Amino acid sequence: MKDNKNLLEIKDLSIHYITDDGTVRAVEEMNLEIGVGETLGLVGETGAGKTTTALGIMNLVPNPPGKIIGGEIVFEGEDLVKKSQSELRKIRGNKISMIFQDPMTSLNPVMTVGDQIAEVVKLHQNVNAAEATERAMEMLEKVGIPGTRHKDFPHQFSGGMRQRVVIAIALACNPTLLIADEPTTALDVTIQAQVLDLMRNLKHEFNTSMIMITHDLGVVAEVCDKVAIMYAGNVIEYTDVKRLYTSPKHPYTIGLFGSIPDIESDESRLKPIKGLMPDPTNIPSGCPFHPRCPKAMDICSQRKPKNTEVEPGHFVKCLLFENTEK
Amino acid sequence: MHKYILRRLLMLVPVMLGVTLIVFTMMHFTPGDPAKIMLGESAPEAEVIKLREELGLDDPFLVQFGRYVFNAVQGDIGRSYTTNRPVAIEIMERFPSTLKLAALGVLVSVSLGIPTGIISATRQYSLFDNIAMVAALLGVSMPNFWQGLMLILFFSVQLKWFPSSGFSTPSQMVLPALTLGTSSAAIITRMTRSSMLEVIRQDYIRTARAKGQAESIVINKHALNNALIPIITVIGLQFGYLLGGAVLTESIFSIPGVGRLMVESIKARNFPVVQGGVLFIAITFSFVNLLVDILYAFVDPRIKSQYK
Amino acid sequence: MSKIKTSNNQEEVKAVSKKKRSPWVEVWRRLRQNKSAMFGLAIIGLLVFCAIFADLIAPYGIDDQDLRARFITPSRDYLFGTDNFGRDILSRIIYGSRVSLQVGFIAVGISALTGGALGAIAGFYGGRLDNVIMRFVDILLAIPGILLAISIVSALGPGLQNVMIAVGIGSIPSYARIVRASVLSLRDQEFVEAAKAVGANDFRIISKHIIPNSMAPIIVQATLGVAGAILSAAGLSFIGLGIQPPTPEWGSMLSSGRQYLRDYWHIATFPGLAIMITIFALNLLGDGLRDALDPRLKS
Amino acid sequence: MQERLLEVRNLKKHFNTKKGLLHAVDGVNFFINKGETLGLVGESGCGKSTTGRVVLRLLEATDGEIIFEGKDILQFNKQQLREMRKEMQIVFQDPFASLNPRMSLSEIIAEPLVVNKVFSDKLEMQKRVKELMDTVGIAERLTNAYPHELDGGRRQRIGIARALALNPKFIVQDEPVSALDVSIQAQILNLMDDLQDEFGLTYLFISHDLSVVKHVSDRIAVMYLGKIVELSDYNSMFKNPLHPYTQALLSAIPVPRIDIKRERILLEGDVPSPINPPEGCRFYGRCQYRQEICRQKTPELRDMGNEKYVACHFTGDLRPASE
Repeated sequence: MKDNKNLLEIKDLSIHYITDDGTVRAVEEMNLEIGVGETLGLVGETGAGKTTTALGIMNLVPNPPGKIIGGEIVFEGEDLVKKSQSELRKIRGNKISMIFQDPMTSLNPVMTVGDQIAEVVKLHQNVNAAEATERAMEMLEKVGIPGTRHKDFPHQFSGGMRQRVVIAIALACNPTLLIADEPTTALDVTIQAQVLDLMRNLKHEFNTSMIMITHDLGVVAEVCDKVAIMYAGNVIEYTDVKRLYTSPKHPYTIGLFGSIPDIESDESRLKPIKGLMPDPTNIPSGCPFHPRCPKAMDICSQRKPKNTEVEPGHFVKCLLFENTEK
Repeated sequence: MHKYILRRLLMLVPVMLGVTLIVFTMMHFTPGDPAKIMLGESAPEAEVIKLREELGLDDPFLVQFGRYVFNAVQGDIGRSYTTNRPVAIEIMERFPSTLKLAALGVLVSVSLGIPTGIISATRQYSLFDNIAMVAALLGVSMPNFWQGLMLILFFSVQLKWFPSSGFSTPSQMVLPALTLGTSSAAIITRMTRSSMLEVIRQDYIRTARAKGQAESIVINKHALNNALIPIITVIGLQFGYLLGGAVLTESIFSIPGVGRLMVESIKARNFPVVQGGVLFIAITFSFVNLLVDILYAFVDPRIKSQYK
Repeated sequence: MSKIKTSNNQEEVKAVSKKKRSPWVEVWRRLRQNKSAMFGLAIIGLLVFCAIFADLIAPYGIDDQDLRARFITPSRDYLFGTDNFGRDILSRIIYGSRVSLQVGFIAVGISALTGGALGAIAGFYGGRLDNVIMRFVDILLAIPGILLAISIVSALGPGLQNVMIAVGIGSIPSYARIVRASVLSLRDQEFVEAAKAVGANDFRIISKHIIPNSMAPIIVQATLGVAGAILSAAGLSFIGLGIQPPTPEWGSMLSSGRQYLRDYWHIATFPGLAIMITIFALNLLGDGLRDALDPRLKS
Repeated sequence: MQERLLEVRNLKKHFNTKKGLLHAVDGVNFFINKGETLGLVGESGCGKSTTGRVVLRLLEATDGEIIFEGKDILQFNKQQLREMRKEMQIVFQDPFASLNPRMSLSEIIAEPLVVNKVFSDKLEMQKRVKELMDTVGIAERLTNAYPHELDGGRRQRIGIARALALNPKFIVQDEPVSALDVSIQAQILNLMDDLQDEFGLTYLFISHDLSVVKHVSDRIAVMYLGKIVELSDYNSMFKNPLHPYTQALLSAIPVPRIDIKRERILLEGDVPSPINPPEGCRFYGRCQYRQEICRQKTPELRDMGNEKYVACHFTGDLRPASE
């Protein structure tokens, strides 16, 4: 992997939701790192723990019922888990900011978009109201919206445009890390292309690192440098994009690729993963994927696989590969 | 916006006509001969017949209704059977007290209800929240005529802090306003709490937190502004209930308002006054609701742009 | 035949161990977990019991006057004291539960059935019918409920039956609105479309798909509505336009105790407490039902 | 030539809204051969779902003809419509909203049978319900379960079983997999493929996901603002798209491969409102090849040979707009 200094290092992070129906292990012993200017793709299906990871980094996991059980989130050399709320508030929206999935609901409907951008500027930069508004208009222009529309309300924009406003809010303070949680899932394909293109350009311009959360392997191929595949709270495969797409190792990753119709070739049948996502309060013993795994062995139901480095920079959590290491 | 207000005002016309028709019909088919009521039971038959003719009481129903509406538009809604004064004047004399009472009730309920609701919502399931919710539920459950009596018992009879009747000095207004406002305060508390809880769950609150905004501003600026929208509707509706509830409160505290006038008139079978009173309150209520809808547009830009 | 079979052991085990529950059973299960709702239900149960067995429970007869025992303050013989005619207030309150419950349930029956039917028709068929019905509802809504009830009673005259009718009509608009909104949202649901697609007629769609799914808000409203009706009826009686003495109605008992308030507080206090506890219990139950019926709170 | 099962001619569906007349479907023409799948793609608001519902008469068409097995179903009376319902069915997008939460799974699957009085014997009907559950891969023990106890994938299987109950010839698939996770989506797509082979079904497959549509369809129609802009077999659609919108749409799909980099055409702006759309080509405002004629005249769907149809004035001769 690139030998950039790491901007963010997540070490053994575990986040649980403690509910009446049982404990949901949303994130289990996660290890990830992101270098300066790098983009990490976080891929998984519903309930894999992607959004919890994102909220965890921001320390915004709703508590109760969510709780960071253990681990470290080292950002620019400091552990965010240990920071107080007021220290964190200086980082949120400033050094780390977030783009949410649904642009229709993530903007305050009774505030003008200009005010919503200016708000974050005023919070983190020593500017007066007029300067903040100026900056808001500038940001609107940057995301391709005429600055004169800063007095408009969210409902006066389409979904794609609202997502641009959300991006403007996220980038207004030049963050070093941008967490994008399914930023284009709610958008149409042609609008998705516009927004992805915009994000790529701005990321370049600001030299921002990014965590791109998505379920779409196509989006990952397009924007990411590294990928982590999540299943039931675990990062089951973690490597750079090239390796993942040319030689995926984990049976779940292979299953994911088999499930998506390929637009470039003609397959007559898909090769889906059998079964269903496990109940989050009742994750199977051993490897959480074993009931659905075509290569499951007896031991898979008994022992949790360890994170194994199958080749330099390619990590897999699967018992098939644990022996090859030794 | 102007066009919208005008349209809403025009829409009031058929509603008011409908209200008039309903009330007029009910009073019309109520047993009892108005002429006899006016002249007294012992009046000679000939005089009763003469008065019936004068008042047009033998005309067909629709003719009578048409005449009533025709006169009402010009401000004449008949004469009181008992005092023979114009009903409009009798009501107008009493109306300020009722309006003042209802407005004070709204004031009590809003100033108690909204803050309590906000604190409850932000500290859901805390001790404060639990106590406030039980208190609010008791407030909703308490019959206000009974509460009024209990307040009199405690504050006028026992402590002698406030007088138990009348409505001209500020100290006379305290107990009636509390009596009338309590249940509304409880309703507004509950509404504010649930509306805030709903809003706090929204994505844009998460956005505000992700900006690094302080929690107090997230609540008081982002959440409250959105939560206010349904609360305003409830306040408008409460105003209507308070106008109705004033009937009871006025009779407890012997306040010379429209409500008490109506109760007295019903007992005396003085129908023109009853009819006028209902009409008057309905009009006031409709105007308040119109105001609320206009207020909406200022709180919620989505609604404002619909009216353009 | 079909090559894909759900073969997830984990899921199978889970699904088998979970008993199949109809949605209504599920609601009852959730309601049972709600302590305050069960408390409310218990009080209502007690009231119903009192109403049915009043003759057996009440220490004194309904109109037993004992002029030697007038204005007795609460004591061992007369737990709640006696009134100006020397009648036992506790006994009259127990008998009064009959009147109040009757008024509450019948008035709600009137308003829920008429309002519900009007709202359902307006919502399902839409168009001109909807317009006519909803304009009528608007007119009724322009008159505050209690005032409407007062005008109806003043036209019909006082008495138990008329009070029930008046209070019932007074709350027709709110049911019409709730049911209409619920039907409107259901009408466009995909499962209603699916029923149309397989050829189901209007009757089947309304009875099998719309009504069962719109019950939740109606049940909540009806529970709270019983409370409202009891309160309105008591209010009417209090100003002398409702149920007339000597019927032991809580509102009119309160009203007659009013003139002795300064000297004999208990006459007006206890009937008021009875009203408050009843309403409180109904509200607890109504709130509990609302939570139990709201699937969003499941999480 | 293949036998046509369904043909839609100049189909229109307009809605009255507060802001004006919404042209949801505005003169759509297509046909579907027996046993094939026609994919209908487009972005949100283009009228694809409305088309599906109008074809089944779940919404009444404003104008046009829908010829099913040689008869115009828009002329059908109530009795004929009931008969038609047995032949044409629909699977919905939202597996949560499309099943009545107050009915058990067996009741849901049996509803078409009950409504159409297919069985007089209750046991016979139960047998059929079991058979259907088996066909879509739902375990028998779930017979009395309720929808809220199932995940999205299983619910969608129930929706499919309900659609199959009356042995229809034609099924409208309205975004049947877009609410599902990828791994479940693949299971359902395979199931539908199997069912098509087994029962000789004809599908109208509506989706916004071009990869999925390409996978399932024999021919594809692309919709934009109430009109079909291009219609051809899937191969020629993907290899040689002729309409500028199709070109942009195809280029916008993120491909899950790193060995292929594609030229991307980025469209300007958003889809305009379908309320009172102006004369001329609907794509005019966003088209990089627009000419004056495009603003004045609405292009018709033209036959380009080999069953390829395109609605563009400059098909095959696109030059960047000179402004």
